[in-house]
Amino acid sequence: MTDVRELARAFRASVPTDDPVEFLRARFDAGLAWVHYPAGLGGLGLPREQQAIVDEELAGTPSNDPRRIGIGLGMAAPTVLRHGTPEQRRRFLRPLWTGEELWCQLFSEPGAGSDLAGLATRAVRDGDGWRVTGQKVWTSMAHRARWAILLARTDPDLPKHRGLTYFVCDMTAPGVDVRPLRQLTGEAEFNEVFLTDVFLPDDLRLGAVGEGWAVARTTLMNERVSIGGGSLPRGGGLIGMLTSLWTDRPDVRTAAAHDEMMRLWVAAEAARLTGVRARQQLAAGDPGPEGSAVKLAFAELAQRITGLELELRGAEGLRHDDWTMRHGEAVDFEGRSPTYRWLRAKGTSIEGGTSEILRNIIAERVLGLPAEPRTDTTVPWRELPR
Amino acid sequence: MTDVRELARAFRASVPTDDPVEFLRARFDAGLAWVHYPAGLGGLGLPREQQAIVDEELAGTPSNDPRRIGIGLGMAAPTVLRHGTPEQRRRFLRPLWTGEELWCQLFSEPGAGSDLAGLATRAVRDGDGWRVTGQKVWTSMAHRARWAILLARTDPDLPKHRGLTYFVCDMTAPGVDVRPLRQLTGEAEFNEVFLTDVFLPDDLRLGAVGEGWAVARTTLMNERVSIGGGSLPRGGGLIGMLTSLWTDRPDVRTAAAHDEMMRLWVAAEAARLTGVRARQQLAAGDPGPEGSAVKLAFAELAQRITGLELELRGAEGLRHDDWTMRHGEAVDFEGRSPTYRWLRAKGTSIEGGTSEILRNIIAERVLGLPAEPRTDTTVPWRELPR
Amino acid sequence: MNLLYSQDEEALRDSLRDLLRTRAGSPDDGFDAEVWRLLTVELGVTGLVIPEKLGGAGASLREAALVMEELGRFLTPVPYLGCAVMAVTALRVAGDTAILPRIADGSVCAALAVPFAGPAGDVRVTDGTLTGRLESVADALAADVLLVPAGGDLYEVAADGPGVTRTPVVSLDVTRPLVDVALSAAPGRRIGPARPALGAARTAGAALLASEQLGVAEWCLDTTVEYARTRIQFGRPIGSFQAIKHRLADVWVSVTQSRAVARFAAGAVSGADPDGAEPRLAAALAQAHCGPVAVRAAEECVQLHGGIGFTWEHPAHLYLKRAKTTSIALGTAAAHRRQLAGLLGLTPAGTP
Amino acid sequence: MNLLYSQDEEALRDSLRDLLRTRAGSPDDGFDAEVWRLLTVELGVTGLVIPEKLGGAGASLREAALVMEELGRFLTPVPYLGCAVMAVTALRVAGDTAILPRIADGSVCAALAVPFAGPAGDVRVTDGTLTGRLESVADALAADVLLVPAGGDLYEVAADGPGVTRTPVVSLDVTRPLVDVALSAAPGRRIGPARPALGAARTAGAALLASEQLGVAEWCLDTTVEYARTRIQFGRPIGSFQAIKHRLADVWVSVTQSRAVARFAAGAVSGADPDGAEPRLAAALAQAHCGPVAVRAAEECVQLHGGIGFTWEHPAHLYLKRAKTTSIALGTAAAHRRQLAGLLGLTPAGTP
Repeated sequence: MTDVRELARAFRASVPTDDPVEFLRARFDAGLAWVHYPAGLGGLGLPREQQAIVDEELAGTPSNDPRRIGIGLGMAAPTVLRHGTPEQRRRFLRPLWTGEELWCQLFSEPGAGSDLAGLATRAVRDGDGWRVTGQKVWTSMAHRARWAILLARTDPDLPKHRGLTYFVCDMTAPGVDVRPLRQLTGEAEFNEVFLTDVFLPDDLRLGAVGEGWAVARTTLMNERVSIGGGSLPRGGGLIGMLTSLWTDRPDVRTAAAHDEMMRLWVAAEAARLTGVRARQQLAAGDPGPEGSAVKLAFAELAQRITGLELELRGAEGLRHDDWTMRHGEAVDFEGRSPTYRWLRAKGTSIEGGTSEILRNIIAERVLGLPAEPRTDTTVPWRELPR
Repeated sequence: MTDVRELARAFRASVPTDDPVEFLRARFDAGLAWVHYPAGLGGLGLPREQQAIVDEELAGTPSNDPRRIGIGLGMAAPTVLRHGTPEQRRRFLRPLWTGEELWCQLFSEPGAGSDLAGLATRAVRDGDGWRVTGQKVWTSMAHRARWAILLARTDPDLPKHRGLTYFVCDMTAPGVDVRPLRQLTGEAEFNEVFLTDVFLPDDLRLGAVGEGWAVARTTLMNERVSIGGGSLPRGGGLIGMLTSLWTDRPDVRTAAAHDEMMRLWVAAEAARLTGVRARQQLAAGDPGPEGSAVKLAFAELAQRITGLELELRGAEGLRHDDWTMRHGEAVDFEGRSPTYRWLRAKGTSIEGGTSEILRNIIAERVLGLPAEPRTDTTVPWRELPR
Repeated sequence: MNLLYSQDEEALRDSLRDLLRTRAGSPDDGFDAEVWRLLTVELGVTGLVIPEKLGGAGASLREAALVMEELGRFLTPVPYLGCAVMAVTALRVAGDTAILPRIADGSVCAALAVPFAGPAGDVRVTDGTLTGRLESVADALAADVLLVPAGGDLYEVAADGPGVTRTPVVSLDVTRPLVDVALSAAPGRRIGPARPALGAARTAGAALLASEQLGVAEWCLDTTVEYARTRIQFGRPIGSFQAIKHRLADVWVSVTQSRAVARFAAGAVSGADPDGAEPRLAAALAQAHCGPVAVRAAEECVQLHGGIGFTWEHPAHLYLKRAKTTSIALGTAAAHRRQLAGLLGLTPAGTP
Repeated sequence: MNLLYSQDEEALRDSLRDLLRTRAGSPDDGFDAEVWRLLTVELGVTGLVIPEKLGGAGASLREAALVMEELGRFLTPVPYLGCAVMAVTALRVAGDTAILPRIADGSVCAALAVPFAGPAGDVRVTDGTLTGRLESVADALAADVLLVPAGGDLYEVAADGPGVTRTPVVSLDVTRPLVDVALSAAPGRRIGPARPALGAARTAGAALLASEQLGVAEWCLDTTVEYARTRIQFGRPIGSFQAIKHRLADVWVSVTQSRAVARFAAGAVSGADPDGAEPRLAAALAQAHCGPVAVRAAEECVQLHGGIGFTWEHPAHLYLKRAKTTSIALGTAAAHRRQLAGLLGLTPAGTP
């Protein structure tokens, strides 16, 4: 069996770290990017948990900002790996991992949020490629992305799940128009993307025509695993900001708020331990549905904690830091004002699958409760009410 | 216009009060039982709110125990009045109101709770009457009742709402078997009623054959108006028991419980004022859907208040007063132990329409949200899954 | 107490809606001068609480509560709470006869110069001039007259007079902008003792803010219900899904309760003594209940609109920010529960 | 800390389920002597926490927690918590070598003679005999030996010896009957100092009670899900209605959290010092979280069963009563939150 620690040490000893991109390319080529990927594609075909050893050995060397390459890493890469042609894998995975080419996601539409499979963006055959027209939304990083994963409807006469095809969209192609979408926080973390007659050659299709939904499931499964996957120390994160306020500011303390804060501390610690246990299960090769529990709980906690913080601050809670429109690129719960935190937390129960959809998934897939009667999965998409 | 105050005074002056039943009969005959009922049937055809004047004038004279005649008063009487033949009205209303004949309700079945229209008790034509067989449940007062309002299926080949017929059931008829149903409180407030080939002459049918559901809606509408209709002073009822405990027992007080108690006080007072406002609307001739809000809120409050009381009492909350099986005839939130109150309160969100059904009703009838897709209302009852 | 709306109130509501509906939608600059003019001069609603002999309508805070409800529903950016409710109440209690007629005829807009949340500021009196700083004052940007408590008395200060600086701050609720007021030897005219005037103004303000919160909650509920009726996902309106139904039913229950509570509070402060024990109890109850209900209704509005509810473009966030700031401004729900406990003699733990 | 179940624990769980499943259903008399015999003698689970040199299995409170979970799931009426967890922990800390071997071999059942909720009782020591009264003691009815704290020490008292009266009380939870214990000059044998023994026993008890609460909550969730899958109303299973689904999903989330928290608490008290700061924090966290979760799961079980859940006949009420009493017994969730705050240095209001 490969001793990855040895490999990583040898790699570190042999490769100069002067140029970050050169270093990352070399690391990819050495199979130390994601060791559970196949050899030749940045990995060594090893168990996923061995990555931690590599990361430990290469600590301090050039690395990617996971917030910049997050969508590529968490969603595009596993999909390209599983459904891409050998050529597509070779073309996309290396610059994706090194961060030379950023990715975004073109899934949601104004009319297809929770009901993603109902989307209306059309892709029509045109010679040896496709013409794509439609409107996508909730696209972070679209203004910086080189590529996008794109789900489009290729046959409106089939039932909705069966008429979809999955593409890689060239974000530099003519007809791609990215506009910032301002949120209630005042900034634009996301974009709207308007696609007008965008030409995509057929070699940018990922998976077979009409198989888009199956391909998308790979993407979404990986999205859910990655959300809520971070580990915090006890009392860290938002609850830590609240307890710090309590500790530092005797003037905000009240008897009623004390118990409320402790309720939140207990809830936060219970959610944290659930995440710890979920990761232990994953490491033991037995991934369970606990990730959904973690995401649901995090959203509720984030909202309650930040709401209580505003109440404790009283008059301070009436003032915001800044409404200037800017292009935020990542959620910043720590660097901004308490009002920003409170506002931004409202998004945690919407983005990446609403809490309502997560509860449906838990009820049907985990608890095995029967599905509701559905009328939208058997008729042609064209005939559905919209 | 009739001056009811004058009438009531004159009546009081003229009628001896020695025999309570004689007095009540005389009051009925004078039209002072329920003034909004027609003349000759205990009323004078006056607006409902004038009853308060009569009650005021006749305070201290013999009266009925509303808990004993409640089902007759709240459910049977309005139904008999609206759907009964002149003969049925004459036969039933007077002894119902005087309390000489008690009533119960044979609606719910083990297989038909929230979905009352799905009930399975069969009534089959037999000469000039009907043979009824089935099992009813959640029947309070059945062991004392002379009559019951009964909903039975007369045509299983019609869709479920259309194959029902409404009867008055003679509780002394052969084949009626009443058995106490023990609740989690240890007592049996309710009964199961087994009907085996019970013969009911056709003049006990209320409304046309197959019109049972329409008749039952009159009954249920009146049930909902009467539930939660009582008026309490500020800080009265269950919240008053909690605040009295707080006041009398400094040892149970904690900082956290103080805020929790005050939350409940606020919720109770808000619910109480909502009831007050609902009654004002009713008196102004503009009955709204607020009664549902009152019942929903009361159930939740009753459960939270009694739950907190047990926590405050600590060790005392581990001990019950009595598990002896007995035939309780009315809810007694005040006379029993805190544990009884807590247990009994669990029924408030189930009886008289579950909180879930109430929320459906509010969502669809008050807010106008669209109904869920249904499959059970168009096919013959016989073919429904059960 | 009658908790219904009178016919006169319903008529007033209709007039207000006709006016406000057409103006809704551009609250970003925090003050709609034209609507304010129409409200004050045409409809005369700033004078509702002012006695007839001082040029007002001689109505009561009950009618003003109805105005608050509609202003909350449309989120109209006008200083009604600060001027027509709180300043007017303070002036009435202080025995003013000079400013009230000018408020009644719409020629003056007054604001109580106290922080919108937290304790009153600290202003010193020196030789008849006022010096001090007041943070996060509401409704003061459009005011001509500031009513400043200082040294136990209430003073009239010209808002654009010498020694007065108003600095707009970045408010969480952009539809009700706050300013910091700095006074530096600003000339002031003494009106009367501050404490009873301030107490009554705060009680009336808290009681009537509940009606605004009711209006906010009603808008949120109505808007969400309408969206749920028409937004199609999975081939059917999302409002036909039972989980959505039940949550909206719960919001409806609490909004229905808020209506009863807000009406009760408005009635309670409309009596002879607007700062007696019963009005104070009613105001505390109203803020303890109606504030959280508005926040919850606004949160459900954002959540059930999904992504669109999280955008700047959709007005839901304006209601969310209004709901949250009002639930803090004149005291949090927790603070009002504490106050209620005191009024009811339900002593906290540890006290005998 | 590893929060998963080990393979040995899974194997133990299988054995327990085989045994307990067949005996479930007749808890009314509060003690199932035959199951207790099988648990102690056949499976030896009362000796799990007892060192091998004293005849036990030399396992830890982690494994005992698993037993608690299964006993909670089946609501088996046996005094495992009082004897195998709390009495054994107290005896270990007090340095006992006489009673533990007899608990390990199943010949003795011991109970800690302290009220199941509230402060320890007040027992006087006079000439080596004990006199006093202890109300609402759990697991003492089946005990041969009572461990009585008195005058700073822990004493062994024969449960059916002279001067000992045990009076059954009407318990809210009939599956865990309580007794009042009256001691009147009852002879006692000193074992060791009371305080550390009691402290460790309470911490271990609170930590492991969370596993029982987990088992109770799991039964309630499983039973409700099964009912919702099969109960037909309106022509379809009630579990296909979204409002029911979402509530059960929420229960599942909190039960999933309880599992992580209960495992953490069991691990934390299994170390060298069962009453150190970390075990006490873990136990307080566990009771603050798992108690309310079990109550909520049981309440939803009753509610979603509708009428049948409100009957004496259906077992749901037994779980409801168990959940509520355990959420009070070794301290309410609120009391544990207070304790947590102390351990975390998050001082309440008013303290500097």
